[in-house]
Amino acid sequence: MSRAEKAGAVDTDAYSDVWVFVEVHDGDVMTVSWELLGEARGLAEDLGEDLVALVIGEDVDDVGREAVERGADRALVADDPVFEPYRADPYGEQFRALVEDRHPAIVLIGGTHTGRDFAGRVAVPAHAGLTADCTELGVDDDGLLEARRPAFGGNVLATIVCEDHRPQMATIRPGVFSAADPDPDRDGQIERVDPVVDERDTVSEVRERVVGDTADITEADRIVAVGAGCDGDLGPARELADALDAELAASRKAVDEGWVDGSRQVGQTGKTVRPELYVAVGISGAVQHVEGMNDSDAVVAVNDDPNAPIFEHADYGVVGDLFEVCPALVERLREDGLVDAADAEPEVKP
Amino acid sequence: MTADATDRISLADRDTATPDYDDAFDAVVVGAGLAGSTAALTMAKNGLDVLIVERGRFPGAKNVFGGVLYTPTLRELVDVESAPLERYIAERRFGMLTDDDETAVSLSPGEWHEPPHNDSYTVRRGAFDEWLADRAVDAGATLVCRTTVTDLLREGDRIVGVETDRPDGTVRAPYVVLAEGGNSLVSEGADLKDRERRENVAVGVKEVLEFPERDHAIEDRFRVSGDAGASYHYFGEGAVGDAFGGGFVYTNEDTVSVGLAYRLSDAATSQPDPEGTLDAFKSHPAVAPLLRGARTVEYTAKTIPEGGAEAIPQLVHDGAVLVGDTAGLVLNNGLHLEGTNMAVESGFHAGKAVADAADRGRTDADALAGYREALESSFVVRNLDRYEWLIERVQEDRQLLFEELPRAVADAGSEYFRMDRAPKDDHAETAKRELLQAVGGYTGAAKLAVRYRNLL
Amino acid sequence: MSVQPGIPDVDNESLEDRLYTVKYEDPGDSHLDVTIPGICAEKCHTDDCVSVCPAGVWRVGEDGVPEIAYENCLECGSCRWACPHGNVEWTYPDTGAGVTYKHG
Amino acid sequence: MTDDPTIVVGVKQVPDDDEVRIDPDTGHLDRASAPAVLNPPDRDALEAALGLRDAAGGTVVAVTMGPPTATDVLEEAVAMGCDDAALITDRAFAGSDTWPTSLTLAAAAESLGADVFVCGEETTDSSTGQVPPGIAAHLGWAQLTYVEGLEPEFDDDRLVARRDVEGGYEIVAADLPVVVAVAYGEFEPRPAGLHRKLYAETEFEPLELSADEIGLDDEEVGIDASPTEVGGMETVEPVERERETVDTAEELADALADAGVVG
Repeated sequence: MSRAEKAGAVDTDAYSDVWVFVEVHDGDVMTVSWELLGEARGLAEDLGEDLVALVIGEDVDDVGREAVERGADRALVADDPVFEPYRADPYGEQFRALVEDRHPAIVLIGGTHTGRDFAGRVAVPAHAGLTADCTELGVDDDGLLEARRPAFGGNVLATIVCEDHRPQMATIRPGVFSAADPDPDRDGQIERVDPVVDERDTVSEVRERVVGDTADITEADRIVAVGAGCDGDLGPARELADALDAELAASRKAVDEGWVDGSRQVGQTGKTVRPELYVAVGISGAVQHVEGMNDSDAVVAVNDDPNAPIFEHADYGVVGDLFEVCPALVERLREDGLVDAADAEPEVKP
Repeated sequence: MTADATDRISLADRDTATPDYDDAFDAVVVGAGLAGSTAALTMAKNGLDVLIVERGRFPGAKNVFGGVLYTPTLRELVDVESAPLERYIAERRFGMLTDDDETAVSLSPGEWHEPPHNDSYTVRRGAFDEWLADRAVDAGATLVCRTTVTDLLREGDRIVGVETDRPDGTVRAPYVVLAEGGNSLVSEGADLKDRERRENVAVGVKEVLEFPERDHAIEDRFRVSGDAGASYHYFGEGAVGDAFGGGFVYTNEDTVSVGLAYRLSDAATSQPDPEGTLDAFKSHPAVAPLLRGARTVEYTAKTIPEGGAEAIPQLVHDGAVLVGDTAGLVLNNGLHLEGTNMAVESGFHAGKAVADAADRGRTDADALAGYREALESSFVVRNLDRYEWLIERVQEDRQLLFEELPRAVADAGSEYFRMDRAPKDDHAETAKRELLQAVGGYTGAAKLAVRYRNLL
Repeated sequence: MSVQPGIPDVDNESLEDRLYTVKYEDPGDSHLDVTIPGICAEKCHTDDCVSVCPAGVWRVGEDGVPEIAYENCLECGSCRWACPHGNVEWTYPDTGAGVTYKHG
Repeated sequence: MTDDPTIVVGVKQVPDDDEVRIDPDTGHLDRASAPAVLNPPDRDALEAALGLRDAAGGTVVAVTMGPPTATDVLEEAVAMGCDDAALITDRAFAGSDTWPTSLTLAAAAESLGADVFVCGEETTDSSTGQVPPGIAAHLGWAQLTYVEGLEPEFDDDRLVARRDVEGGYEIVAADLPVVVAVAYGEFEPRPAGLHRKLYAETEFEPLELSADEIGLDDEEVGIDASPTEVGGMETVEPVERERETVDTAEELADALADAGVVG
């Protein structure tokens, strides 16, 4: 790979169109990709340019079609066994070839583990500007992408711009935007592009992939999130989640400890959620966590430490032991008929 | 991006293997508190290679004290004025508290406003101990932190090094200075001293308070200005209930240290728990006005060896010496509460003795005996001896001294100054009767005067 | 004459708030223990470890054996001396863990 | 066949999280006040690298990009067991965003003859997680991110990792040379040995490398090679909350019912 040209600046006029990377594993599309298409539809209109869905995978033609139904003007589809399951180097090569050939102005990628793994890799060869974990996107008067992300900690939003490098890239946290419903009447061109890599060039091999619970907490109306305070015992939080017909979520500490899967993590390095009711159980309320749940309508906090910062971000706070408060709450909710009876089928199986 | 082979940087010729530090140091000092750093500084100044092993993240991280540092010896070893000091003590005040009265005596000698300010300063241990340890490092000592000494290495009964809680964690050295503070697990574990009886140990609890909404709260409430500060001591029932101990309030630069210390034997039996006792003391009518509107910055606790002269362990062993609180060198006779000057003095003498022994290439206890002799002729042991009798006697008379006398003095005081239409003779007579009753008449008073004649 | 009481009330903070003011690094497991639980259960009726501790670390369990909230420990060592049966195993938290005082 | 692999570990000096205070009037994190420490996720990276050496031999070298004061983190890395360490320091690096940063670390890895480059998945002060894939891209190497466990197969020039992915995990075998980003909290960092810590803190001198010495020109690094810039900062008003505390679960249930949130 040749040394990048000196400062990597390009003639920005030669770049146009807004691309969204559609992340698909084994035919399942990550909802964040549809959320980005929903948001990018507006950006493309502001710029007067096309919205293009970039689909890389195996047997993904129908994904291309759905991308169009969900707002894309065109879909570029690279369909080959080498792309399933996801690996950084083949995807990186394919993306580099397409960028060199098609010169996209903006590329938006969902901030999942795969998305981050991919974005960091592909931004380099194109000497692109990449901003991570964005929570707001905009376009300024001269058509520059404004990628806004929370500056670590505190309540400050930094606007990052990329003036003379292309493409302008950003990873966006899942759950920040909302997906457009598919509209079957929309039509657009599905263009098959040839893969530029094959298995011989790859430098890694996925020997095993075990993916079970892919619950999507970003869509849930009610969430019970559990943190370090449960000390590994998810019982009370699960019972409360069942009673409230809520999704189980977790703080980073609970995920790091291995009690709950990473896909249920709320916060800066996890997901952003916007439920009607968010119950934080045994969560201290670190800034990085609050960032991911602060858009909830009603927030309840249960913690035995009156000093826990979470109480400042809660509408209703109970200072007490979660092993007592949660069961008591479940019982009271059932008594007052505020939730279904006890025998409701618990759907929560993390 | 390919750097061709010629640019390859070779590390082969760099020697970064771990050296063996066994016997690379003349002495290992256990603990970077006041005694430890002073001993290390003294030995380093005498050309010895010294290793200080500190268990805290930095020197002072694990150290707590009442609040006043006495620096007569330190002044001869380092430039005290450039140390991080909070305030010098310009007023010493002694308050005798019943449950709701106070009778106090205050001293504010003008000379205390001039350097060396009677060598009395309030300091933050987190800052001061780190500064002092740096002086020892400047003089050539080596400091390693976050490392806890867990045992001593022995050959026969000679001590030849220490063991720590780290992998590959033993290091040999001809001399070990045990400066581990009052909670002396290593010295006890190595049978260099017995575990103190709980009657000889005090539990101390303390808060550092700030006044968020009031600037100049300290200057206004303690009537000090500039760098001047105050040291208030309290004893009697209103301070620590019926325990044997006392309370204190010291002024730091913009915070106040408030706390108390009393015997563990009392804490275990009669007294409410230390935190409850602190709350009661802070709410005493004479103390509360000093602390209103304050917010807690730090809550700490400590144990203080108060066995006095008879509880001093064997100071010198083959290859090892005990200094500071580890050697029980704390004087507390109610009026004087001194440990810092004793710690520094003992560190100084121990350092010198090790240096002398090293010159003669000997590590046996006799070669180090100079340390004990120097300490016995210094103020350290002489002060402890002087007040040895007092501590026993005060223990025996504690009912009188801590409950009856403070009450009698307070009642006598309010009687003597009562404003009513009765003549002064009656008031004086009643006041005198209050006092005499408490001390058992003139004969009782005479006996007391003889019993405590050595106090003055 | 103001209505203010002559003696201001000092609002002492709870033990929890007080312990919250001290920087703490969890060593992972307890540095405190009892040597022989049986002694606490059968022999000890005074619970001196509980009454002397300034930080509420020692709480007597139903079975008479103390529960030790080691994360509250201020490393003063009172329990070690106070226990009439010498039944307290006291070690320092290793490699610098435990409390770190700024004022001290 | 890689028998004596060179494992380079990227570490960084960051402000200490617990000591960072919120500046009361601006609401920003007042980073200047906090002391500088080793980026906590880097301890997992050091443990992963030292674990590889325990299993398959080789040399472990720590590198950091920063000013001379960053030597402290190299001392901590050497104390933990690294064989050597290099400080990549040059005024030209000032203002680098993730693009030139990953280029610089890639150049350092190449110059030191690395077979494996290990680092933490992110740093606590910028937490973008983009640098490790960037390094792999600059070098054209394989990459393994969000790694929870490593298994060397150096006889076949391969490194096998267990990766944390949404909803589960993957076992991925990557050809050497490879960049590894380890997940935070998945490794048990070993305590430094006493003699090694003494050596690291009192005698060890890191190798100092300038941009030129690792084969980079000044224009390739620093602010003028950084595609992104901070356009502006704005304070976001915190979401207003009731902050009502209730004593019992029963009261909570009633409050939620009254607010129509349940029932």
